[in-house]
Amino acid sequence: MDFLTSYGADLLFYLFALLAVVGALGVVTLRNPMYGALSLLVTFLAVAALFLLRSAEFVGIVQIFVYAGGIMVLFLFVIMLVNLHKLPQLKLFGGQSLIVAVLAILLFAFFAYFFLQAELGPEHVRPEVFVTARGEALGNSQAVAWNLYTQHLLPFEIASVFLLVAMIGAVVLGRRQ
Amino acid sequence: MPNPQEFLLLAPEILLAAAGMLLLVAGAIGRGMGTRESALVAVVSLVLTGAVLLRVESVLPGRALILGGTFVLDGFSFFWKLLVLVGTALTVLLSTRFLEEGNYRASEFYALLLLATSGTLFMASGYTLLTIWISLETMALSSYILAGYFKREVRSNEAALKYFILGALSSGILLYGISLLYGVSGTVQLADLSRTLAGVQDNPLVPLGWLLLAAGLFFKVAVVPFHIWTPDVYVGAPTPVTAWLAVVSKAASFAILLRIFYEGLGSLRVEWQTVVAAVAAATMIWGNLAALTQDNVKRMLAYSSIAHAGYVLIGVLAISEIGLWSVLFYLAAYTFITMGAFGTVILLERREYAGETAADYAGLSRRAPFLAAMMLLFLLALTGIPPTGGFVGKFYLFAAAVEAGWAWVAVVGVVTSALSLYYYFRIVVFMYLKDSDQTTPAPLRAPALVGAVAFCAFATLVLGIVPGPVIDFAKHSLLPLP
Amino acid sequence: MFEVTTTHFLVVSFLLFTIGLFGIAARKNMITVLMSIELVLNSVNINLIAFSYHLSDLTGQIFSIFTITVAAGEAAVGLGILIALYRLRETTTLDQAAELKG
Amino acid sequence: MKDLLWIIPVLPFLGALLNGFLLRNRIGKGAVAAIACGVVGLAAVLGLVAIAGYLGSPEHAAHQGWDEDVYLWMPAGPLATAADGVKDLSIGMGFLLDPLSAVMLFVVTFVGFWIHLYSVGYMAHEEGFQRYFTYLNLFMGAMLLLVLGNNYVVMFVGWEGVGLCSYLLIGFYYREEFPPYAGRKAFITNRVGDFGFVLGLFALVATFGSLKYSEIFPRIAANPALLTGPGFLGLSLAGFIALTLFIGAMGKSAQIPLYVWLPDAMAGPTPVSALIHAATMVTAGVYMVARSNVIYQLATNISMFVAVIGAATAIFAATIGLVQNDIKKVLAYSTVSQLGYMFLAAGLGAYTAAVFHLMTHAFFKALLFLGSGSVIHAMGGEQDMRKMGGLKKYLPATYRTFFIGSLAIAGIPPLAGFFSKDEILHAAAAGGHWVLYAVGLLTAGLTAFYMFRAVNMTFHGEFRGTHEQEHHLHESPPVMTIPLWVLTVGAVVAGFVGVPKLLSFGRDINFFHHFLEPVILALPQGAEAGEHNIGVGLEIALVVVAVVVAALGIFLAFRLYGGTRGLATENAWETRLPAPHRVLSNKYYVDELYDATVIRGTWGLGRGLFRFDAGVIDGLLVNGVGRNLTVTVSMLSGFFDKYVVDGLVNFVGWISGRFSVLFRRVQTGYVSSYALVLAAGMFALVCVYMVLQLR
Amino acid sequence: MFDWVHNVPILSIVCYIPLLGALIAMFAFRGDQGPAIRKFATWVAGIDFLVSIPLWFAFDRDGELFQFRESAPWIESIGVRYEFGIDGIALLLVLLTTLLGVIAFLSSWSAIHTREKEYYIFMLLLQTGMLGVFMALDFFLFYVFWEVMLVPMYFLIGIWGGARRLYAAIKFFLYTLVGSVLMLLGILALYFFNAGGLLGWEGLGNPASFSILQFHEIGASIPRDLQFWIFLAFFVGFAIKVPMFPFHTWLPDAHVEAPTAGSVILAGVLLKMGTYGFVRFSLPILPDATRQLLPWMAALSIIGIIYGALVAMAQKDMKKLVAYSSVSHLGFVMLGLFALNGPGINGSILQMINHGLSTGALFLLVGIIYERRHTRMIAEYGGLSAVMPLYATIFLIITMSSIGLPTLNGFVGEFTILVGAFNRVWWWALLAALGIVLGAAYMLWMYQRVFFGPLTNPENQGLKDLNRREILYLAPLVVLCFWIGLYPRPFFRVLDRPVRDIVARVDPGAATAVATTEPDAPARPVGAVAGGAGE
Repeated sequence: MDFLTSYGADLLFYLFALLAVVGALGVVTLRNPMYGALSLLVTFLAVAALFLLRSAEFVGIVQIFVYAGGIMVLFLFVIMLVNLHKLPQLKLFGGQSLIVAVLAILLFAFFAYFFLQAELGPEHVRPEVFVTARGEALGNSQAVAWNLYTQHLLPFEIASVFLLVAMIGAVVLGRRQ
Repeated sequence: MPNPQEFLLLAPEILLAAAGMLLLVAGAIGRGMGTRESALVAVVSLVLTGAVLLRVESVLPGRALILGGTFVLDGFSFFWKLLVLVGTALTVLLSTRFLEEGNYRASEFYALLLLATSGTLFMASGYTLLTIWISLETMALSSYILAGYFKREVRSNEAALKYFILGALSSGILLYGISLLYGVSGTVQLADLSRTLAGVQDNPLVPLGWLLLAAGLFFKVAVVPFHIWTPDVYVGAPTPVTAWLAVVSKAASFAILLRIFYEGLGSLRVEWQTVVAAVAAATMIWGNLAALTQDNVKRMLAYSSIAHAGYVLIGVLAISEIGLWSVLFYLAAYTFITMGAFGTVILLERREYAGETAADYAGLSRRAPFLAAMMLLFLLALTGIPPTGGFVGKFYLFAAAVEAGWAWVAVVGVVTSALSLYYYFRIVVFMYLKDSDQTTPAPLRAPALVGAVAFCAFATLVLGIVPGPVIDFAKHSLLPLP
Repeated sequence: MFEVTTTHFLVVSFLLFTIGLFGIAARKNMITVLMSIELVLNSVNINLIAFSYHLSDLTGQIFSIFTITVAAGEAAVGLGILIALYRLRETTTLDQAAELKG
Repeated sequence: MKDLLWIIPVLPFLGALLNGFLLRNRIGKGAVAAIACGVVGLAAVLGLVAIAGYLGSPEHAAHQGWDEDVYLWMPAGPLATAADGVKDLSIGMGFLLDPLSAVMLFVVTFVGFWIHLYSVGYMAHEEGFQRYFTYLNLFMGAMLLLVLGNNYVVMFVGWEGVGLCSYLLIGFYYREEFPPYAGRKAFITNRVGDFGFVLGLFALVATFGSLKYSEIFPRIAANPALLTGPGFLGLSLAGFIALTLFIGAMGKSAQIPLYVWLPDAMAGPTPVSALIHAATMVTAGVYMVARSNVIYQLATNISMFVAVIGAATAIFAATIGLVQNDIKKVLAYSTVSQLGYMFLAAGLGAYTAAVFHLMTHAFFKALLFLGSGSVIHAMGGEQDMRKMGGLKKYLPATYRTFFIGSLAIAGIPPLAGFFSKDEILHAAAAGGHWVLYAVGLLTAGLTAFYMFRAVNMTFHGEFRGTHEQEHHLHESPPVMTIPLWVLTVGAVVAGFVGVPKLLSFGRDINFFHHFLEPVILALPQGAEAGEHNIGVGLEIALVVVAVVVAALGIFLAFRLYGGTRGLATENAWETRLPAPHRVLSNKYYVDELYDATVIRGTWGLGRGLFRFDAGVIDGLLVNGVGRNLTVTVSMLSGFFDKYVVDGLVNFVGWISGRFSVLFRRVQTGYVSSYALVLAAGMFALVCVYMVLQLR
Repeated sequence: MFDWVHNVPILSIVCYIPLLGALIAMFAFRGDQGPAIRKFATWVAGIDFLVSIPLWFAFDRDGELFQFRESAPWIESIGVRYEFGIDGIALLLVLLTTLLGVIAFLSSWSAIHTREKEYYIFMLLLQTGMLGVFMALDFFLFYVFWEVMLVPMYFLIGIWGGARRLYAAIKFFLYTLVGSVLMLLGILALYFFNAGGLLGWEGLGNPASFSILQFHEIGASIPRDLQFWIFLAFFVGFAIKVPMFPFHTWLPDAHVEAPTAGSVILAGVLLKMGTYGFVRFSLPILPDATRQLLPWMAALSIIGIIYGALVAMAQKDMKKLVAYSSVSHLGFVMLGLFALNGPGINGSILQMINHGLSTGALFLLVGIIYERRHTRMIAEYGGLSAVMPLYATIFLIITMSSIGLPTLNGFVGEFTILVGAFNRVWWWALLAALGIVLGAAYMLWMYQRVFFGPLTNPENQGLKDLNRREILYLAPLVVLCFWIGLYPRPFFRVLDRPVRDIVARVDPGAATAVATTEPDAPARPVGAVAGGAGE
């Protein structure tokens, strides 16, 4: 119990991290994209949980909504659309996948080594930042909103252009003529 | 707390984006707009943007950070924006006849083109990694779509697909680098970034961060080994789009590359110099050698554009005034040269590779002497032979390298550029030294297109003979070296 | 040791990153590839969030929102391309689309 | 007249210009002949006038020459010289008339004129009449430049000019195969000589920064130390210069080993042989040595070398002359032998003797050649003496003149040959060089023998030719016989200008000797042992011996070839003494030797190469040593070009091509492999960099 | 009478008249108007020649080194200026260029029948390029002209050349381009050393400039090692152009494949650019490096002399033979230059002119016979003297001039060169003189086989002798050969001052006019005197 109270958050982290990784592995290993999509969903949710652990409530929710809600549905639609009846005889991995795997492992080892090398100093010294908007503690959403619309208004505008482009693109490419 | 009026200074970008949407809407209602009309609208809006841009520049000369330090107005961005606008305008002129040939809807095409261009405008002025990245994504996304715009053509679709997957991956890499840099510096604003990074000692995240960032940027400017996508995409995409990618997209990417390297990573320059040097050398060698045995002109030009990115990196490498403005000048010259070259390709090419092989240029000097002459000029410029802008540009790049003590890179540069003569002149051989047969296509009848090519030729020549003004302009629009 | 620090997050995120990389480079089915791309972007988000927590700085969170946006947009376009590909070739396997080379 | 010297050499050039360009194919033979002979005659007259004027001039009294620079020719800028530091090298185009060049001038113009005249008759029926006289005038001009030039470069101009003309004239009958080849052989052999000659000039320039006689010789005479310093090739400077100059002379004057061209040169028209290859050009070498006497006096060892070469050549050629059946070949070898005589004299320091013999030889040898020409003319081109005989009654004038000429060359007193030859022998004896003396004496005897062998075989006995030849036999026209007579007179009287003390009964009337004295600059310490006296008795004995030997030669000739015995003896030779006869008639197998060495030399070098190249193969067979070797080498180097230099370049090209293909192979077209490349690239970037940082 | 020359930008006029002509021809004529363009172009060249004549008279022999100066800012930002000006050396070369230009055009009338418009346009452009090279006093400008001129030459070889023209053209272009780009680096090094320094070499801090005269001034103050590298860079560029052994292999191909006029220009002028580069840049700007590398340069030159002669000897194709003889002759020129003394340099510059005249004439003559018989194989001919006496005569004169017969131009050049060489290191002259002997051998061999012997080949019996036009363009060359041979003084007069200047820069020891030893002292060993750079 004691352990739980003191290490509860950490345990949760390990749990969700595990889930996320397992889900990811599922994505890249499962033959049927349908199952792949579902395990991707798992990853998304786990990641969202990780966000919550790092006091990013708003982003976590957005993650769930946008990904689990939007993107996932999109994927599923497409998977329905393209009939995958001849999946079984499709080749799963390319001939080079072994090389890729080795490379990926090396890469991971390499980076992990340096991550462990790096000392990042004290963490989380001013938690209040995440909930403070206009000087008063209102909550994470407000804080994010305030910061977004003051500090990063321009990127926000540009993002709108980006989304417009995406929309046009989807239409132009998806439309059959 | 940014002042809303500052948004007025975004007039050019907004105008362009608005024009894009206008085209979209106009194309949607009724039976839409014809190619000519949309092209007209596009060109007009580009010209207007240019005008507004000049106005803004005159209102706010010098250097100004606005909108909470996310956006910078200075000579540097001004130069790039002008270049980008000119390039896009030329692309529009290049594309009209082409779209008619393939009969694809023009309005969305131009809408996307304009939106992408507005993205490049934002890139040129973005001053936080966030701004830069999102606008970069805007440009990238639209170029994926443009590359795949001829979706009934297998090549076009394949190009889009490759470009998209690899582009997304690269932007992931770039983003990862940004995240690491953010982690160590706690900021995404270039000036602060440079300042804080100067303070950080031996934290491995820093090199990891900027290396990944660099990798992402290298992908955009297509240098070895991140050039891998270029040949296929350039060949597959509709040629006007190829031209746009090779010129405008590349130019904008170089803009942010310079911006980030000089301002964001200014304090790390000794570190990144070596990397850039190696990459530059590798690129020059790889690009030229690979082009050596190409038979498809488009593909050859693709490789040559890779090689030229390598040459430009020489200028990036030399931390000096001359290095910087030589980059600007070179890309200016390169814009016209490449546009002209691709314009000629467009004039000759037909469906399914027809008119794209060197053999299709046989006897061009007889069938269309002036077109051949202009192509000759472009090829000379690409090789770097006076009196063309290409020569002057290369001259200054090598000068910069020699001055900054990167003589070995310069040697690689001169030798490879001498080598490049071989494959550029394969086309000349066909144009002038061989006779045509019946199958060789006659050039399109397209006044606008020919006009654009002629203009490019003229500009190439002028830049070679009186480079003075442009050089001075480039000098005045240098970003402050930290 | 069990004490979870930012480093842990970094490691996890990079694990996801490499897995995504593997998926992109190794899988032949374009749908899977698209999903792997999503993985990569997610890994970046983890980083950002972890760092923003570490530095008590909101920028990371903001950035991650933009990342999600971009992810969405790219997914849309990517799937569009996928559909176009399918229309042309009746398949979603990438090996089919290897006409341009050399 | 002093400042008009330049007119003399220019006149013949003028004639050449008229005949060769301005009036080519526009005028008849008469006019051509008139122009050609006119200019030469005029030159001769002017020459005499000039000489007369000079003899009367104060310069002559002051033992100097008429030395006149016409214009500055090559002002070639600053040069660091050994003698007086940095000075501007300036070479003038100028002329000098002093006793030596006066003699040469007289000989050249006089003999030249009469030979021109003779040619008018001789060439009357040849085609290319105008071309012939163009060349001939050209030659006269060059020869006059050679003898009148006031510095070595002008001399060299003439030197090369006469070479060119002999090339052209030997190859005059260019329609046939042999003459052009002989011409080229002559020219290139001469080039080899000139190669030495110019080196000598360079050494002089490097020392004095000038090549003008009047600037060099007096200074050397005043201060021999200038040239006694170390030179090159282990010789003293003087030695080097003397040697190189003499190499030039070897080529020009056909001395061993460069004499091979002269016999072949007989392929040209006979008057040409008379003018160029007997009277004038071939003596240029002698003139040059005499001109450079100061240097040779300093280089005693080289002088001795010259003498030895001269003697060797003399005897060598004489022996070959014994068995020649071609009348012109006989004369050719006799010329070589006589030239050897002159060099013998020059080498012994008896420069006056050398020049004296040069002059007399010019007369009688020209005479003999013209006579043989007249014979050939009559015989319709036949040159083989075995087919002649008994021409006495058909060609009386030719016979007489030829006979006198033979006496002259044999050295029978009081003809010209006697005096000059005697002086040379005397010089040898006086110098105490008895071996050389003996050689000279023997040569004299042989000379007498083969000359009268020729006389007998040609003119005595009965005619051995074909019938229509006999039918056509006729004495030559006056235009040819008159020159013969004139030269005969010369051959008879020329000797009296140089009567030695001995024979002038004490009175010193050796006009020639005194005339040339000023040219032979005496050195302060008298480096050259000049004419130290030997006893009068001995002197007389030597003279007598010489005459006796000559007479003996003549006697033997009559004994063996007199009357109708000519051919019989000839065949007897071959049957009885086959070995020596073969050796001699094959000219000691020298040409064969050259070829043999060549074949063997080239065999190893690249027999395989020749197979490709018919051109080269015939080049091989028809050309001399130098060419064969060089052709081989050149073939080799051609291959070097093709396969090494270019090969390297092409290899580079090939390599880049390979790489190109390699790089393109990376572009598989599979997007996943591209992704792999990206990942790998990123990994490489990071990896390499970090590793570099960590170390 | 010629004062007006000083009041007009005469050099620019001379330089750009052909360019103007090219533009006019490009736009004013149709492709099928062969004869018209022919005449027009020839007129342009003729006018250019006439305009260039006054230079000779207006040039002040005792005036300043470079005359007819034109100077205008071009690219201020890096100190590039538009600078024209000529000294005696350039004067001669310019005149040679304009003269050969006219002759080349005349000779093309009968040689070129396809695509005449392009042909004459390229020829005119080439003319402008070459003139610019000789006139430029700004290194940047020089380089521009240097490379511009490659392009038309490429086409002249590539379009109107012989069977292997494509190969020859690209080979020519690639070789020269590689050379010139390396030279470019050398230029840059000079530029930065003059201004701010580079690669750790402390600069002089002068205002940035590409002025050649400026570089001449700073020549002495360049550190030895830097000089060495710059010299190498220049060397590659110039040596390929000359061409020196072993960079010469492009020459025979280019020559054999090029049309007659092309060969004339190539041999007459283009090759001189290499030697001109050496004499104008390498020697005065890099004296230390020059002296340091002297033996190597001499060795290459001598190898070139003998090697060229030997290879020429093996040729069966007249044109190829002449081409290799060029290698040999240019070897003489280089040897003379690197004798670093008055006669040497004077001689080699004069020899440049001579080679231009006589080799140009040789190519013309070969071209004439080629037009008549369409073969250049020596074996095909023989006995031509009978049918073409005048041709034979002129050929003989030119042959003699090319093998250096006195009273003809070749002799004056070779003699002075050898004098200079002998003075530097005596056996240089020894070896080089061998080249003369060989020269006589192969030229006469060719002459004999072409003109002498029986007239066997029936095809040769109907050959026509020279026609009026051919005489017209051969005559000036022959006259000049004799002029230079007999009275070269005016040429030496023009060269005197610049050559003294160069000698003074590169080898002061050989230029000081004071006697180093009192007259008539015992002689020092000659042959290695003057600067002692010989060993």
